[in-house]
Amino acid sequence: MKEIELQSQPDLLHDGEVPSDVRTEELVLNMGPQHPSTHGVLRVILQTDGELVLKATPYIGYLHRSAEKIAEKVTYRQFTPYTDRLDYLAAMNNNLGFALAVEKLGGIEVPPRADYLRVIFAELNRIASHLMATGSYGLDMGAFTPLIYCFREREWIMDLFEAACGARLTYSYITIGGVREDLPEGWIQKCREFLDYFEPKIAEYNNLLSYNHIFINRTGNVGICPAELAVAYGLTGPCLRGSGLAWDLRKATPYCRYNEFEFDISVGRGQNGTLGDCWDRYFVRILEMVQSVRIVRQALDKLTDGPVQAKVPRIVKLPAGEVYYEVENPRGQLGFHLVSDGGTSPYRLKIRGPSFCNLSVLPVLAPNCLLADISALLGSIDIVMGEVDR
Amino acid sequence: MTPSEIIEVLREHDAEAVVSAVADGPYPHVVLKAEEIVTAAGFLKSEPRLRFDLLRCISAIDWPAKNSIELAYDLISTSLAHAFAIKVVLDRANPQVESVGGIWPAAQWHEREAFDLMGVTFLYHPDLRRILMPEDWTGHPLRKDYQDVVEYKGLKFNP
Amino acid sequence: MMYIPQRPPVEYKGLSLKIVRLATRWGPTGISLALRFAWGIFFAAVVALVLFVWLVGRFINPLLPWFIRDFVVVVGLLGFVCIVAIIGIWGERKVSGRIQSRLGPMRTGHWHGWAQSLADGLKFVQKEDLIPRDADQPLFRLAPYVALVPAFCAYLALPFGVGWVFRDADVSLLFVLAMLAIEVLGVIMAGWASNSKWSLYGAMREGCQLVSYEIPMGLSLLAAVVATGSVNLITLGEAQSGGWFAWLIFQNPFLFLAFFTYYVASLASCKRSPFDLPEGESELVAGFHTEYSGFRFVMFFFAEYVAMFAVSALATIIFLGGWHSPIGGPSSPLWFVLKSTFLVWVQMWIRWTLPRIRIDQVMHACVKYLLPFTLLLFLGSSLWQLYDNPAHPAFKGFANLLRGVLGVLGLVLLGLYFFGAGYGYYNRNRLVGQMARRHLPGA
Amino acid sequence: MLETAVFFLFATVAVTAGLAILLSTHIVRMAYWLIAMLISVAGLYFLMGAYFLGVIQVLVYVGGVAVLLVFGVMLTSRQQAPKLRPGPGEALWLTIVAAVLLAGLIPSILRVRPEQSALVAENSVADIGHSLLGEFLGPFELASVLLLVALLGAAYLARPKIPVLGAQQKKGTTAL
Repeated sequence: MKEIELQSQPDLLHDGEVPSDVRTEELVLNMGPQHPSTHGVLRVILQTDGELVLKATPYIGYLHRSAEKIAEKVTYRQFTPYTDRLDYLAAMNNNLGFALAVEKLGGIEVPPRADYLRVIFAELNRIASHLMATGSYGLDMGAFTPLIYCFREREWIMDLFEAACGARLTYSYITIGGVREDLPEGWIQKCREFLDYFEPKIAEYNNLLSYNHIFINRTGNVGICPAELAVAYGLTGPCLRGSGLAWDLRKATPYCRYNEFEFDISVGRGQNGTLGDCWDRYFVRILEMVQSVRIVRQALDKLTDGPVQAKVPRIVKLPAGEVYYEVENPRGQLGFHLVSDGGTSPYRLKIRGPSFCNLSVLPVLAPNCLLADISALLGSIDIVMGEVDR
Repeated sequence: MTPSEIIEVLREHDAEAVVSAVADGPYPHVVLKAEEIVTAAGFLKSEPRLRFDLLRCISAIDWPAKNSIELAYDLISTSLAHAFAIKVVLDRANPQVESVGGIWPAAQWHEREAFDLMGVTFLYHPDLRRILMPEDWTGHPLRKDYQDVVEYKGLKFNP
Repeated sequence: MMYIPQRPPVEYKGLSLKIVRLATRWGPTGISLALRFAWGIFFAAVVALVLFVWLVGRFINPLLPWFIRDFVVVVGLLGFVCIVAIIGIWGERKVSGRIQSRLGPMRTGHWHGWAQSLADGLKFVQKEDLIPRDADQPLFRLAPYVALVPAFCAYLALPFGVGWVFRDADVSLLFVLAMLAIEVLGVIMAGWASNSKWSLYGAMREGCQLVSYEIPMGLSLLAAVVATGSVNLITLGEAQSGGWFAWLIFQNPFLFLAFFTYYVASLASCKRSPFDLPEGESELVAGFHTEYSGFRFVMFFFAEYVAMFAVSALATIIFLGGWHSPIGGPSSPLWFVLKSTFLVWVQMWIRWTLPRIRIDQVMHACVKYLLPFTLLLFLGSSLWQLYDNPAHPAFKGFANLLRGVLGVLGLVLLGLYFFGAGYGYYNRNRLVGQMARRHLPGA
Repeated sequence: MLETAVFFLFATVAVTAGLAILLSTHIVRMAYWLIAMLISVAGLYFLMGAYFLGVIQVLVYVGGVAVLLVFGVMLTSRQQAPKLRPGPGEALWLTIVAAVLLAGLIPSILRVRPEQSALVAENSVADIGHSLLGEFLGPFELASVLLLVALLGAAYLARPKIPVLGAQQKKGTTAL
């Protein structure tokens, strides 16, 4: 890659044109931990030459809450609320990942209704999370209005979640063995209303932001991440699919009866620049919202009657052993490496946050970007620091 | 490929390196010799039947009872859609292993995390620093015998 | 228990103790009283100002020595400028709210939160005046004034109508441009004196952006100057009496385009979106005013809105017929204010719609597109003047036809705007969606 | 009376600012003193009725040249801001050059008779335009050629010094 070559040969950047008696200096810029476009408490040290970024080094850990250490001290059920706080914009998906990991190790069967409910809530949360990503990406680019539009729609999903589980951000709704409660009366009707309302709104975002000329010029051809690079750095989710690789765990290793649903893997096509640029990563999220709406519609149709909880004791005891389970989160693959010694709490729980791995590609993509491109890049990778630092 | 087939391929490649193998259950994996990890990793990535190109996670597990630290590398192949895991067992007193960052660059941050929280040293790692904890932190918090810090730079914590 | 380092308490003595006591005793009451009667106070002030200016202009004017007269008019202008900024800031918030299907400020002052910027001003005055320890103190203090005062000075030569001008200078157009150009210095000074890298970046961007865009801005205006042969704003305005089709923008195709190039360049010179790079809040935290707080920050804010109105007023005078009515009625400063306000509104509309351009694109847009284009416009306008005279009767007919076409085009554009706005207003339930509407606060 | 007062105000500011440029060692401050001087000289022009000259002084020197000057100066390192102090040899040379310039200026100042200042015409902009494109067309064109040369030189100096920019950047910058 050209960027890496350039970085390793810094003297290429300043050829002999600068007279020897002129002393030039690079400006070291401390971006974050309090910066509007680092999406939380990320700190990036930028080495810049004017507006040109030569090197970017991320420093993380400002939001480290030792979730993995806590997991060793609490029971399995007690850990579910902690998973909410990993990627707090996609708490349902986190709950789902943890529940599936525990169920896999414990061999717990989940009733079909619970499975469909899990899919519905996971996909609705994916829409909410992508709305947030889309809106805040607009904000990173200096367009304020898309954010408010996205929040307007996200508010509806929050209301639906609140009706189902009483919480608006940290749900703990998907628990070990199923979901916590059945749907309230009339919820399905409300959900269908929302989907009918929401689908045309996507066109509105596209008109306002995605196909805006300035936006395309800001994001197209910026931060190009080829598929090989993306795979090598462990990028998953929209970042990987934005590079053109059709890789989705919901298709590759289906869980929660995802194999019963009809949907397409959204990939970037590079139609507004080069394959794998920021615009592609951004647009994959828009396309995924459409697919999520499709999945939710099908799941609502398939929803059968029956229990929503398998018979799981209040204090779960898992057999000794270990498991690694991954689910497709809005930001990529969320993995739980769960080791049990036969007790009531995990012996070791390693959490693979997708944002953590996605962020690791930043030092590779950042060199030779302009300063403004760094926020374009960070926004298109769409990190949540709660998950990076855990 | 099924896990047992993958294990077969690995044994075919280098039977010496495979210490033990688990083909069924929720977590099929092989335990490799720690010295062989880099060659094995290169084989896993380049072998056309395996093609494990996506390193998902590196988990370090502390076993004071066995006096060892296990490293689990969870892999998946984006082209063949099969998953597998390899493990190495390290000495708890002096955990050292070669870095696989040259094969999967994704490993670099995971290895930094294992270094930070579990105290595993990765040889030939380009940038082995603490990642989540402050640079001047003492101890490795995820070890089972870790003592909570009571004071850090004038900040006193609840015991 | 967490250890929290304690600040040594501030000790007040003597007069400062008395002031602090008085402020803590009467401050909240005073503020709440002021807010309660702010409606009355504000409108009384506006009415008094208008009456004052009218009285001075009509009766007292000839009786007073000139410097007292000038003083009075300057005070009136200052009042006008403050009202422009206050209403502008409130309007911006309302406009952004409406564009984003919110309501904007609704509480302060009861009627659509009209007193919001007054309340904000009160808040800012009370805020702590922070100056970074390593800042260049004198320059840091001076910068807000350098930004605000020239923007105000531009109004000294800005005519609101025939006779409605502080100084009818021969070179008033150039004077206004010069004053708007000085404003940059304040911003650069602020950015440098703050001793913050983000501020420095903001100042750098401001410097190269404004110096570059001054040229296309001036060139587009020169195209109009060529058409009238004067750089006196009153002459320029008076050249356009006689309704819609007499406006300079419809005089020839080059001027029609020059209006738009001027408008784009003026957006850049006011640091308005999509050229708001010096502030660029998602890239540079807050750009050149990152380190400013309290009243110093307000001065930058004021300067922005004052300059916004000034460039819009310039566009109105030069291209849009100034104080002349579009339908041929009596001309009045009200028309001037109305048209300028419309242009300010368009600036806001653009800001809440478009993303921000990157710095290299800003420079490219200026140097590679706007600059040659405005040069061509200038040349074209000059050539047009060469042929558009009685010596070329054939061209005259063609020119008149083109004028008519351009005028109709302008009418169509305006009609489309009003049609779109009306359509949006009457279908707002359907467009936003009944469900989203129920979510609007206050619904 | 008032005019005299204003004249002395502007003159004092101009002279003070000029001295401050000489005596200050802080390069950014010097630039701002220069701006203060330019503005007060513009004020003097206004006072004399040379509105066009005053406005152009502000527009070009303050709004353009000085901004670029400050822009360049402010990018120098803050900690090691160059302390500008001429050495004794330099001072001598500079004094001689300044003295020669002054000697050239004084006679021409003395030659100006008060009634000549009344020559400032009623419609100064049009007059200046006519004389620039009529009587002084030659020097005017010569000056523009000089400016063109300066422009080309600046473009040569400022041509890209980065031979291999990442391909992405090259594509990105052609946009818009």
